[in-house]
Amino acid sequence: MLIIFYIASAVAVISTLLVIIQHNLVHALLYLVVSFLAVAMAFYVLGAPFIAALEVIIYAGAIVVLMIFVIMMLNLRQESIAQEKKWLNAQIVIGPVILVLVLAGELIYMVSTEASITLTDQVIGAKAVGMTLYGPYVIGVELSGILLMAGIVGAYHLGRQKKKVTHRFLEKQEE
Amino acid sequence: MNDLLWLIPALPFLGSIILILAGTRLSKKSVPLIGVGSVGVSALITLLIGYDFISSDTPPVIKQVLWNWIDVAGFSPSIALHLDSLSLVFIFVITFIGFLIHVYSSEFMVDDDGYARFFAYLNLFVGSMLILVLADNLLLLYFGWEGVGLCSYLLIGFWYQEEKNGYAARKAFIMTRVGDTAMAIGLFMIFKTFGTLNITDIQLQAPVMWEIGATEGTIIAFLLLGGAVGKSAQLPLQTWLPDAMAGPSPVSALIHAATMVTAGVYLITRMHVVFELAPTAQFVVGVIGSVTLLIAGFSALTQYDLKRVLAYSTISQLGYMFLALGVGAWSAAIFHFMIHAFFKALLFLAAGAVIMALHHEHDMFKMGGLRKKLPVIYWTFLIGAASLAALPLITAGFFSKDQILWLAWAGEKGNVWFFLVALSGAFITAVYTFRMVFLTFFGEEKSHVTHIPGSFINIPLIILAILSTLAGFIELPHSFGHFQLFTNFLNPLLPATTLQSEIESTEWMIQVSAAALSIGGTLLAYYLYVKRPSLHAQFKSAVPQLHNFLLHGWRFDSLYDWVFVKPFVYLAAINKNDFVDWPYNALVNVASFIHRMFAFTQSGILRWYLIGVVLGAILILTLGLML
Amino acid sequence: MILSGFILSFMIGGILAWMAALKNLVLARWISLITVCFNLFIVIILWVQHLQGDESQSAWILDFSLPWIPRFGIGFHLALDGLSLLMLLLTFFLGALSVLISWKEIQHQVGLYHFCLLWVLAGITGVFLAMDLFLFFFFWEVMLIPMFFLIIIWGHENSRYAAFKFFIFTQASGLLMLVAILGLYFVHANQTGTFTFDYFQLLGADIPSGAAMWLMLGFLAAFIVKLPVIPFHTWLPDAHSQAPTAGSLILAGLLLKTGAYGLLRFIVPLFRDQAVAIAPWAMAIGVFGIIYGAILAFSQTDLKRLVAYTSVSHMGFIMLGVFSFNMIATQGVVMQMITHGISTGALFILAGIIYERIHTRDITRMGGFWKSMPFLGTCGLIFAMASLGLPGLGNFVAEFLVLVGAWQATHKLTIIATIGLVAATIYSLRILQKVFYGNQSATHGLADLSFREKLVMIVLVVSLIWLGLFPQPVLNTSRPSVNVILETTASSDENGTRNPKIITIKQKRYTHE
Amino acid sequence: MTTIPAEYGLVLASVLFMLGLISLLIRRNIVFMLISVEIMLNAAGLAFIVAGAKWSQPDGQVMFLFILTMAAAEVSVGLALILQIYHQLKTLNSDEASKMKG
Repeated sequence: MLIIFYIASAVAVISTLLVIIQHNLVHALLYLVVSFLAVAMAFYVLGAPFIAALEVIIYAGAIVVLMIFVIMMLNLRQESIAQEKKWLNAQIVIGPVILVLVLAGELIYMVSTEASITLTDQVIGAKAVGMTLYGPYVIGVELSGILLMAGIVGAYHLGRQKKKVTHRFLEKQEE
Repeated sequence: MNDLLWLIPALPFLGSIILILAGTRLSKKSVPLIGVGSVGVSALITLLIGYDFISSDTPPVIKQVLWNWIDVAGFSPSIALHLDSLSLVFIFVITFIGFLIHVYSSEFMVDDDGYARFFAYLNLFVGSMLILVLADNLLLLYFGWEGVGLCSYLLIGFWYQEEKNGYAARKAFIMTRVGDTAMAIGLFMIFKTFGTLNITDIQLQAPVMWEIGATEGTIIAFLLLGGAVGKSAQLPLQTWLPDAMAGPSPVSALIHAATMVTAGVYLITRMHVVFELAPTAQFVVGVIGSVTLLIAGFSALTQYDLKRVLAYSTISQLGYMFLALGVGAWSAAIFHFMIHAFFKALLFLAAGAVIMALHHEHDMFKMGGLRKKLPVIYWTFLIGAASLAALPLITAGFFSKDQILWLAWAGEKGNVWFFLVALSGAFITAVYTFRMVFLTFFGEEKSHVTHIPGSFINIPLIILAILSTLAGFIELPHSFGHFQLFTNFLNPLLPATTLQSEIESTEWMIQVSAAALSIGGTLLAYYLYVKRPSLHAQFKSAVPQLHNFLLHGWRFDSLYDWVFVKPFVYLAAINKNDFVDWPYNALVNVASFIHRMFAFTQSGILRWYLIGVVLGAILILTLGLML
Repeated sequence: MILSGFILSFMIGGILAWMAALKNLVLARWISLITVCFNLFIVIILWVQHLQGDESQSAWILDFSLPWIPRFGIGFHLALDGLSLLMLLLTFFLGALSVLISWKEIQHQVGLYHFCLLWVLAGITGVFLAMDLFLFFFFWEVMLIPMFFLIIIWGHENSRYAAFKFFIFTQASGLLMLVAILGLYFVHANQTGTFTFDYFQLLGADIPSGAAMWLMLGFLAAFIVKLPVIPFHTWLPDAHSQAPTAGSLILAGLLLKTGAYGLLRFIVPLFRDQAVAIAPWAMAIGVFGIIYGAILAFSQTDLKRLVAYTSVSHMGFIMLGVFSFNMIATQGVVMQMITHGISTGALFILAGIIYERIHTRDITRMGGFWKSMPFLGTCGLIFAMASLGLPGLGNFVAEFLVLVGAWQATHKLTIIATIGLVAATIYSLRILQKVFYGNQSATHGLADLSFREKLVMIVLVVSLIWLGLFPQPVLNTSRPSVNVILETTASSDENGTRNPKIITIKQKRYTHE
Repeated sequence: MTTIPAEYGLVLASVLFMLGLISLLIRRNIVFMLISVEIMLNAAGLAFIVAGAKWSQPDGQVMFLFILTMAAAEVSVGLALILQIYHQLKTLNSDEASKMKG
């Protein structure tokens, strides 16, 4: 099991790294799918098969597909890749990386100084999750519903193609 | 008959209100009908009441409470009138001369746009002045006091389109207001001391509460003197009066010669009980009077403007009245007030007629030879001038001034300095008076006469000329008939002046010397301005600084300008935007500086915010690890 | 019932006017005019009845009380005494005038304007009537917010700045008062166990003196900022000069009076010992304000700003009078509140009328208006004279009473205050000189007043002269209230605290017959 | 040796999170930034799963579900916004969309 976890971890980290250094959006998204799949693998190993399935379906499936649709709609050309290349240079990268490394160092230090606990290999299946979800967390489910509703309405409203979308900061108000 | 007392001030007020409300709609005929008529009826009622007053055996004191003005916790002045012999003299002068001047104005002002406005103000003035002298308490007196100040302001600035008239008016109001403020403080003190502002009560209580020279009484007397000095244009508040000549001539005659400026004399006479209890203050009254008398007399010698000569002369004559008050010659002061009202009104009116005839020419050196062209004015002016110069025996001015001279010498509170000042003043008066006469009416003609005055101007002049001559005979000195109608009339109210012992025999000497000096002054003026007209120009060029110094009224204006006006204006100008606002603005600036700093961090660039988030996270984690 | 009717009628009238303006602007104006005039009529009837009534009756004329939030001891408690009655008269009188003068001036958002106007009046009415401190604070805020909008929407070129300055000053000080009110509430509850905001119950509170000083300063902060007293006056010139004419009228005539009213109604009775303790300082800044305001008024070139500074100067008399603690001065303060409201309001109306004609408030660009507008000139003259305290006009009675009263308490300060009268003369005459004297500047099409403007002016002039010659009805109305206010001060005298200098004028009338 | 130490899972979550964060910081393209946010959310979810596994409780998974929901809603709205921004500004550069600066 541990081996599988290591492999999945390695794949996840490497593919994520590849995501962030890609110039081409579509390539990046493909690596992202790989990363999600690897994380799903890790979930499975950690005893959450239901979540692993959801990860594959929703993250790797729905969300990435949604992004691809959007990228299609954006109708990007070849020069956008050149643009990405120009933007992604060492000068820009170095500062954030140092900052994040500091942060990561602190985080990992904190995590690793804790007394080591090994996880049980007990599998928590969909049923247990469902019982909990509709038991103590039912109000959260309701709220999630409302959130999704708002998300749909918001997305619809924002995504509408008007002749000119008016915004008082962006453009002069048109009557 | 006495119940009609309230009508005397009420009628002019009524006239004024009608003229203000309906002024523009009335015709040129009906305006003077209301304006002159109201004062005329007032004068008539005054005569009737005066007749009653004189013919009754015991001089009555008429009181008429109209309504309760204010009544708060013992502070209860009413709107109440009080008529005694002193008020009677004043209301007689006010209504009667007022009436004559109104008649005169009905012709004098007829071509002016503000005809109705003029009469409205003039009526308002007469009403206020009557309130002043009829007031039963000091607060009502203060009412009239400020009311006449207002009218003076309005009438000096009557020709409002000339900006300098407005400034002259403003100066007059503010300077008199300075004195009024002192008087108001005096009123507070009086109320605190006596618990009332009723004049009769004060007169009764003062001798009970204070001994002679009591500090409180002296302070109150000084404060009242402050008010009197402002209104009567005495040192140090005299400088407004010459500038006040910017107003129309009838105004100068009525307000700035006959009535309003004598309000100070009235106040001191009215409160003579207080002044008698405060000998220091009374002495200062005399000193102020005598110094003013000389200063103004010298200034009058150098003026070019006909009306300014008369203005300085008024100040000087008021100085005589103050001198008389200072030596306790109450009735002499009032007598001089009355005679002065006659002849000075006459002089101003005549001067006004001259100025009108010469098409608003004020400069005496551009006049001359008017004797033939304007005979009525010449003769009346001459009579007035003779009275002012106190030519002996034939003029009223001689008798009134002589009484003051005599009492300044012989009165118990008089002394030789007062006397000498008054005597030299008489000489100067004669010189400048006849300088005026000779320059204006003698010599060759320099300006063209454009306007011959009509009968509405001439008749008041003639009446006043007669009064300036004959009115003197109601009061004759000891050595010359000893006929003291006026003093006796006032006597129960105003005590007779006690004389120094064994001095009466010298009275004739004083009269002779006064007469000699006034005749001498006249002759000197004749010599300088008719015989040898080039001589005075030589004097002028010999000492130009002195000449200018006197011409500008001893430079009091410049002094006040430097000491009060300039610092005030400077202070106001530098603080225009209010120092107090600075700390608040500083606060605002600090706040907006901080705002700008934080606004700078909101660059709109998303990655900046993310850096901020990361830095914050690092900070928090580091802190968490360190603690 | 009548009392809440006043407030409600303004609120409802405001909403009606707003709605009416959607259809017809003139109708909106008439609605607000009728609302105010109706209330004015009612309050005049009340006054006449009161004047005819028995002298010996209690100081309180009407009382109206409903529980509002009983668990916190908050009641909807309104009460009317002579002082409040006079203030209501002034409020409705000036309210009617402010509707009249904005008839032509306000041309956009007419409905909202009248809504704001009437709600300000409702707030002010509430402030003058509320006898529950919570309710008082509530109305204190109600009058603030519509006023803010009046300034910012219909104001002149710099109105945002002025409106915010006004709002921040009054709001900050109002919050201090809220803290003080709550402090008083809890102190009282600690002692008696009853939680109440009711004025009459709090009057009896025995506050420890250390706390009382702080509580009083909290109240004082709100009132002296509103009054305003140097150095908290700087919002006033800006707000006054930028507000529309009616706004300036209400600010000067009514809002400032709420500060003075608060001093009389709350500071003196609730914190008598502390008020006596700070009296010398309070009087000193009052007197300083008289002179300082006058000097600043002299230097202004903006006519409305000039008039605003004269308010600062005149309000100094109120400080001087309130802290003299005697009948004469306090009655003078009541008079001053009324006459200053009318005379300064009148000067603002004058400035507004001139502004409507020549579109500037700069007096250096005026001059010689007497020729083309003689009626306005006469009125301006009378208002300027009222402002400098000419006898025969209301302000004289007020200022003289204050000064006579203050003389009993302090000599030096009274002398300085009296010198302020000279300064008042200087600035008042400057107005006349610059506006009405001199040659007519430029060739403005200056029409003299219309009938509506004449009506407003005549009403103002008549009321000033009436107050100057017959002030006694006003003084009689306020006497019982002032007595009540001062009695509490007098009682501290017996406790051996500092002498508040109650003067009993000895009536020594000698009969001379 | 079939079980996994909890800190390994947490370290994996941290590394993924930090990678997402780096991407968020260095990228100007808004779509990339959105992807980065997804990575970070996913990493956070992983941490929850590890925690849930540690206590053998389903609550961690429930939390992941909520994060998932949130991510879905976020991505839909975010993408709509990206569309709008692209239409308005004709670029995906987030630095260009700086009209909100104070």
